[in-house]
Amino acid sequence: MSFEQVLLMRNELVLVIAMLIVLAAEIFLSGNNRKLVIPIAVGAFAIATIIAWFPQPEGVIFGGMYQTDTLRQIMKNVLNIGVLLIFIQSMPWLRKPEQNFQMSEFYLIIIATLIGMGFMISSGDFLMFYLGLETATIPVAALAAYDKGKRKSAEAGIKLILSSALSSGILLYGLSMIYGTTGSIYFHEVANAWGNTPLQMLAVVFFMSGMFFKLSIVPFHFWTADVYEGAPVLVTSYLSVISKAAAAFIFMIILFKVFPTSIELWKNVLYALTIITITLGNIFAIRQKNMKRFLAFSSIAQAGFILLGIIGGNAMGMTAVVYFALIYIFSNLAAFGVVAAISNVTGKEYMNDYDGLYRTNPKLSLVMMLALFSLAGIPPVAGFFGKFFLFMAAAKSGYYILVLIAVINTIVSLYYYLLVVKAMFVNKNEHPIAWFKSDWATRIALIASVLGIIAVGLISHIWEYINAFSFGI
Amino acid sequence: MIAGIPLTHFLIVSTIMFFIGIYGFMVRKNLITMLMSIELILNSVNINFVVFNKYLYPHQLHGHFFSIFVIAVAAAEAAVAIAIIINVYRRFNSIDVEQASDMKY
Amino acid sequence: MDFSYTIWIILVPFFMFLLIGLTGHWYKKAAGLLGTAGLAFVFLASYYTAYKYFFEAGKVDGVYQQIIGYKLLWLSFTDKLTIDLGVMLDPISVMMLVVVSTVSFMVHIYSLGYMKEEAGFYRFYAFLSLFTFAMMGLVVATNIFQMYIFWELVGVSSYLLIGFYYDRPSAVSASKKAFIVTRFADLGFLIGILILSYYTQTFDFQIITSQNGPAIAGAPAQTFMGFSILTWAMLLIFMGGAGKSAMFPLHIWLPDAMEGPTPVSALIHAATMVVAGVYLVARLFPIYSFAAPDALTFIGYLGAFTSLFAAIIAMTQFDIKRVLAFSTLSQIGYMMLALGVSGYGEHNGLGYTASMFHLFTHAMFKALLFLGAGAVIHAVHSNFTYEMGGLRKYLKITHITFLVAVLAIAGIPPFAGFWSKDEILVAAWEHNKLLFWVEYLVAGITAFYMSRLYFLIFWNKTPHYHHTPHEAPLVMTGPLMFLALMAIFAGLIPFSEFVSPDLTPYHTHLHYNIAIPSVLIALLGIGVAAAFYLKETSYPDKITAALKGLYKATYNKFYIDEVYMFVTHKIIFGLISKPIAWFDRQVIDGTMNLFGIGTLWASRKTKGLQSGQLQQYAFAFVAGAVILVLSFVYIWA
Amino acid sequence: MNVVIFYTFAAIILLFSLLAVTSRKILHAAVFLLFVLISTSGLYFLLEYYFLAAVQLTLYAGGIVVLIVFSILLTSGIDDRFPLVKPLKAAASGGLAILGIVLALAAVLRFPFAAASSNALVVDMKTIGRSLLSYDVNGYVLPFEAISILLLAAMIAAIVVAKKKGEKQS
Amino acid sequence: MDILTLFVVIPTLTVFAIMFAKNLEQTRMISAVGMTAQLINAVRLIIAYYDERNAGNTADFLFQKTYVWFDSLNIEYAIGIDGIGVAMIALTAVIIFTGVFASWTMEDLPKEFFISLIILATGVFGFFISLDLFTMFLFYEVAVIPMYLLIGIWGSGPKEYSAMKLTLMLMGGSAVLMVGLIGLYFYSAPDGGELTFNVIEIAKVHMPIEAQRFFFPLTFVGFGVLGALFPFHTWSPDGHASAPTAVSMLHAGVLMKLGSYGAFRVAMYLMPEAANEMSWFFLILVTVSVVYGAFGAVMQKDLKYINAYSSVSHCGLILFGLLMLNKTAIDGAIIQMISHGIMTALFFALIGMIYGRTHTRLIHEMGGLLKVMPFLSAAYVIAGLASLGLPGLSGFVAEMTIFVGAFQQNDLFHRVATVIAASSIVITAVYILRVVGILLQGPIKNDKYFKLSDATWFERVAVITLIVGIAGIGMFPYFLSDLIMDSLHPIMDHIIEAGKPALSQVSL
Repeated sequence: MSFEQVLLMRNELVLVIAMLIVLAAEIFLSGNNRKLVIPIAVGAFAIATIIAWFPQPEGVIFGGMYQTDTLRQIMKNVLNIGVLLIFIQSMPWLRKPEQNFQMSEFYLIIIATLIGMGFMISSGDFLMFYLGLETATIPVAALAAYDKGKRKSAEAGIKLILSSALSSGILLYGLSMIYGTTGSIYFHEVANAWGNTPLQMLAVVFFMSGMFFKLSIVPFHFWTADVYEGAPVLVTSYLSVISKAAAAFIFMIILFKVFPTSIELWKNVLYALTIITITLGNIFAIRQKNMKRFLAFSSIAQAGFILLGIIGGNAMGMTAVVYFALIYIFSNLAAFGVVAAISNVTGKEYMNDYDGLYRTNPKLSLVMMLALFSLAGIPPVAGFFGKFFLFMAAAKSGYYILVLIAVINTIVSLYYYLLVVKAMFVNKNEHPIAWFKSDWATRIALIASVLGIIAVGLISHIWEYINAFSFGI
Repeated sequence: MIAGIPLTHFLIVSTIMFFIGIYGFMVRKNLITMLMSIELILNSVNINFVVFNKYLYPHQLHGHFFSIFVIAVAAAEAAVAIAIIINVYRRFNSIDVEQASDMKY
Repeated sequence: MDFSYTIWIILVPFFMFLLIGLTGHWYKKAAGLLGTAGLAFVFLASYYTAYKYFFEAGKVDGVYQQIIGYKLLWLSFTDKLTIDLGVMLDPISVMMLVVVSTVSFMVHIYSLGYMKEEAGFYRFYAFLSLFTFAMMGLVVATNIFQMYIFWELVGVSSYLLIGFYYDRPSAVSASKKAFIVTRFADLGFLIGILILSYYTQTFDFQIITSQNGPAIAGAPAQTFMGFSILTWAMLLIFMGGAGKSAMFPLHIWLPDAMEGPTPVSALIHAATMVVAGVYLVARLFPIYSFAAPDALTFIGYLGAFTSLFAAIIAMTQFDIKRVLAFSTLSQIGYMMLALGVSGYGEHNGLGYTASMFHLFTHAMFKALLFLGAGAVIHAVHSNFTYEMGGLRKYLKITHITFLVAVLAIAGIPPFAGFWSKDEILVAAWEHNKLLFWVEYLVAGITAFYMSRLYFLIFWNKTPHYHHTPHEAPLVMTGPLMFLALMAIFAGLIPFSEFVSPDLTPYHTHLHYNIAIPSVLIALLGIGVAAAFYLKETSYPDKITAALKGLYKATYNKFYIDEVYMFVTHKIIFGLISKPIAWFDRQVIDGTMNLFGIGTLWASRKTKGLQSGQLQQYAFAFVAGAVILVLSFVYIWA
Repeated sequence: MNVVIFYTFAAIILLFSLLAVTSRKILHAAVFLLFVLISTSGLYFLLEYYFLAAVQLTLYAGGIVVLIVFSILLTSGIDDRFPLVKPLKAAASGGLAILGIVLALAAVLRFPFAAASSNALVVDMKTIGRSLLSYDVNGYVLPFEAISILLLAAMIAAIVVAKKKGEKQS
Repeated sequence: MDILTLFVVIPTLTVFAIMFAKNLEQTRMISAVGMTAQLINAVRLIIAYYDERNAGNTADFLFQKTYVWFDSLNIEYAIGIDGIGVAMIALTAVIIFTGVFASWTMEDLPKEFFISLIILATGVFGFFISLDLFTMFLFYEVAVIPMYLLIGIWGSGPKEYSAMKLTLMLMGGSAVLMVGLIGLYFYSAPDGGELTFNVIEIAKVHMPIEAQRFFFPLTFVGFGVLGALFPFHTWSPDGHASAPTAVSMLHAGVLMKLGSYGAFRVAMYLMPEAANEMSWFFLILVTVSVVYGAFGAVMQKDLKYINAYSSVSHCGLILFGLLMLNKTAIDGAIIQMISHGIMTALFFALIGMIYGRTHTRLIHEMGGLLKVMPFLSAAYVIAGLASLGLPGLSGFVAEMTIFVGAFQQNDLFHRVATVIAASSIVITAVYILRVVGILLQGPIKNDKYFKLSDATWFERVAVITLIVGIAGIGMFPYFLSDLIMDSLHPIMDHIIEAGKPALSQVSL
């Protein structure tokens, strides 16, 4: 195994190095210098992100356990960008007094989980997949419980860790049956030996249940809202965009590569769950008053849309999912960024706190509006393109009725997104949130997100670039 | 050593154990006992892996190693979970899962 | 010969309308003179055209030609169905030019005096010009769609003029009523046009009325409910004419239209616009005559009925303008009747000629009557006969001219009405005896109520006037005198030399056997009226008392208005419009809202699912997985 | 002999699993869990995976159970008895679990597991060690590395949550 | 830059310029200048179009430009225009121009108001120049969504409710429409060519009838919601009643036309067989809505409600003409789009101006306005007369063309529908005259009203521009009709050709 081959893991390697740098900084900095850990971590991660962008060859190493190609690299880059935005947004939050003693941990855990996601996406066998999945999940529970002073945070932590343990247990049962019926854990061997006996189908269903948990698909979604609400805002945004996108990527890859012959089964399952998820996500989102919880349910509905891209099993769907994930990251991070900025300054997280926000903080309101429009899929912001292409992908395989149900649901979602817009722009408020100046980190992150929201849709090269490397069944 | 014991008997044991774990997870209100139920689940899965390996695919060690890694993950998971449980205990003065339901609807 | 200048007969009033309408408020008083000057041009041009047409250029080989003076493609629906705007000159259109321009010019002059105190003076003249424009466009229409266009325009100018005193609620509602009733009739006209044009694939009068044209020679064989499709079309077209010409039961707007200024009543609601329906039937006469005789018969009977009906009502009214309005109805009924009893060629076409003739004479004397009534109203500031009387002493010129007009309408020779009415009676005698007798009766009644009106105004008792009534100025009496001359001499025109359905002149002569009894009947009517009303007597009250129910019904115009009110307010508004508005808000919109409310309701109801209990989440999770297995592995695999 | 041993272990596993999730004393439950884990390791011995059995004993039965017992001691009274499970909840959960068992076993028992055709690998420490450090097919060095990151992250995570410092501000 | 793209660029630049405006004056001036430029550009377009046609260019669409956008999906920014589009663009330019003047006195968040308004207009312009269904749809939604803010922030009455209802219903329509468009895309190359959103390309292929049967209703209803298709019209009364003046103008004037234009250009043109087959069903709906809207307007008390219902009726007439599926009727329908656009814009402008003075829109609280504001009242009468189809004003031309065209369908079903629809002209007269009678005529009811002033200069600009439009079309319809008719030939040949076998089955 040559050095070049090892370099195929460049993304994970640079992340490990970044992690070690943070660790070292944590160890060697003390006293007043401790705050330096924040810029060091963000800087190190930024460099890692940039390095990961350089083109790299495709390849398979470790006997097929790790494989990389341009598409997976794109997926990882998408995640990196999102995490970078979160890191930038996190800077003011971590500097606050109550977080004083835990700065590096946040970065360490997130980078570690990101490495796990990297392994997961690049996995060539179920073992690496499983380990990546767990690496990406278990430490995040600690992050959810990061606000140790708060009951809700602790509750979020326990709900996340126990639910995810249960889900991975069920997923593992499925994996064990996959192994038992095929004799291998390598993707290509499993795919070759795959039949459609009840046991194998049961295994696939159990496997999918575990993934649905990560994707927050109804009825495996219940943890989502509670955890999102209880966790610190940035952790919530991390959970809602990064880990969800990563899970969607690998879920799609495994379905396409390992279980193409079971397409009838998983199509049916996805069909049913897409409808339930979008509908229920929307219905639950309507009544939410807490912004984080509201975005949680909206993200459940969004997950349902992601399934639309998967269900067709075609290359266009894969492109659409990756593309949508990128847009979704920008949109959701913009929304969460505003929520975080307001929450950091005022501690307010409820929708009616936002009444009249436009008159006092027009820029934040505009960012929020663009983000929500993007989530709702309204042109010319990118969300429109994302959703349109997802629908097209599903339609390509003939799922017109499903698409129809989904688009009708977008109306419900538009309703609740507009509720927030209404609060900010229309509602009158005696005591609106006073004007405040966001710090530069927040601003950079928000500007970057808004640029992303606008550019990703209009600039077709991004779509074309992803599309060039996508594959279907 | 395994002569005379059918594969399916192992699987029956592990499957029942799996669902006992799930049952426990659903009914035991104590957070620690819920964690214990998780351990039952993982353990049953391990049995599956190992038995499949031994009976059907003895020429390699996928199931065997998978079990080892699952055990390691289980340990990590338990560590984090217990840390959080203790945290919950501090906040709620209880480790009853039904108490930890500030967030709902 | 070039008649293309005739387009200016239409365009000049139109530009006057724009000019006065847009800029009139800057020079208010001069607007009247400006409008009158415009009309003077129209007047002269019309007479010039008439002269040229009848005496120089119109006849070729003894047959009058239909001359297209001007034509412009305005809109094309399909390759064949196109609307041209143009000027078609033929005997009746030229005659109408004369009628309209004469009366309009007189009214313009008259109004300089009558309307000079009004705030909306310039507006009045703008509208008058608009009306003249529309009416001229209507009469010279080259095709039925052009006619419809101007038809609507006269409708709207009528609306604007009736509602001239827009701060009077009664005027507002009268104008509304006039417009809506005629609009309803026009719907029939429109549908008639649609049907006709579909089968003929043309709007052009010359083509559809030609003997071997698509309407007559190639009439479609389709029938609908027993009548040929063309009969239906012609009946529907007639419905438009009936609306404008206020035939029963669409007559209800006309008496109310008297809310407008009196000169307007003279011009629009007596002399010109209301006869448009007659003109329409005359214009399409060949089709009625050849392809839809049933429709023509219907027109005749309807005309007779209306004329009788209106005459009866006229006997009981006290508002002088209303009496005149009902008399107008009655006279238009005459004209319709005349058309209904007309044949096509030679002497058979007498009814047609008589109708046009009567139209012509009626325009003159009826305008005279209205303008005279205007002078009276101007003098006493009231419309009601019981506030008048003995005015012959104060209003000498008005008195004389009014008397002339009354005699003319009563059919006393040698006044104009006698001649035209005589021809109608002859035509009726030759074709339909029943209608003939009805007309005899109506002639008597007409003489009665017109004389009644005359006596009530100029004789009878003299009430106490607040101001001594005085004669109107010359601008008002001048037109009266001119029209009186017309009312005296117009009857002497040998009409059949000019107007006939087949465009071929023929000779007519007086039928003494019909004329003498009719004069006697008229004299009888006048005599009775004189007996009743020359002096204040008690006869009218006695008769009224004797015929109480009948009188009341007649006085209330047979409650037709009430029926309409019931239909519009109770049924259209109450039973259709309001329920629809309610239905839309509650049911349709309610359904849409229900989706929203339902979603919110579902959201509230499902709240309990997200219970915050981790173990319930786990249960859902496991149940989800198990159900998926059950459904997709076992049941639908 | 081995058959008897197997069924004994199986019986122990099932019985004590059930007891572990039904016992009303938490410490008892932990002990029952320990029995289950030990019996499982016995099964691994039976299957001749001695290394795995050892790991099971030390890491699982040893490490995790001790961790659990400690946390029990930290958070619960020894003599606390759990209240009875609400019947509806128990019935629903139990019913679901039984349905799950039925469905799973129906699938498992119908699957035609083909007996091994190839020769069994001798599972000694050398093989295990070589596999664990091999980066070829059937080598496990990458998972080995990956799990180290997991363990490191989990350690940090556990410390973050368990550290008491943050509390003082609240 | 090509002339069509300018229609999107000018408003976009205007929006950016407004962002940097310092005060109200500048905001107004920038908007006015920008929209005047747009109007001039529209005039330029008309001239260029005629030049091109006179030079013998007989292509269906002129000024075509195609820029590939999403290569792999074959999505293009494809623009081009025919006579119908030219007419619609001229209409839009006029209305946005007057809309700016009608909102001259907007003082609450003026920058945001003008920005939203002009974004809306950008969407409309983009829609009309697009030949690619994707960009068309994109612009369509861009045109719809600012409505929410415009009504929600600057509206009156139950504005939040109305804004939400309007937005949700319209976006609901567009959602359904989206499925239709996607369907069109995937059936755009049945012979295995490259899939495309390009209207011209799709028109060339023959879509399987089963697919048409599924996608035609979706597309038609999707557009129809915006075109106030019964029973999806209920957003209209509430929305219009709550919207600020310029928004009502633009919305009723132009945006609702997007619906009918799309229904024609996309649904009927691209799926002609289904259009022929299913037109009877929608014809029933629109015939109902024509009469129903008119009756609904009769007893309303609020000026805007009256106008909203009248729009339902008139827009129903547009769809009615379209569904008649012959050249004349469709020609009429398109003239009606223009006519109703200007007319209703005038109405809403006047209502806004009257409301700005009397602070009420309830007709019974007002009266005798002719006395105190003769200019506005006269303009209102003119608008009313145009609405009830007075010859010489635009409404007449449109309605007559529709009815004459509709009557060319030789079967009882279409005939009866035509007669029913035509009867709406009487009901229209009823409600228009009722309003005129109560509102403008009669004595002045409120002493305060004696002090009211007549129109200001910017209001006069707006009103006169629109009246000139109405009268221009009404008096010289030939040019417009000809412009449209020329462009209709290829479309109608396509649709009628497709209908030939189907028609015999459907005729009742």
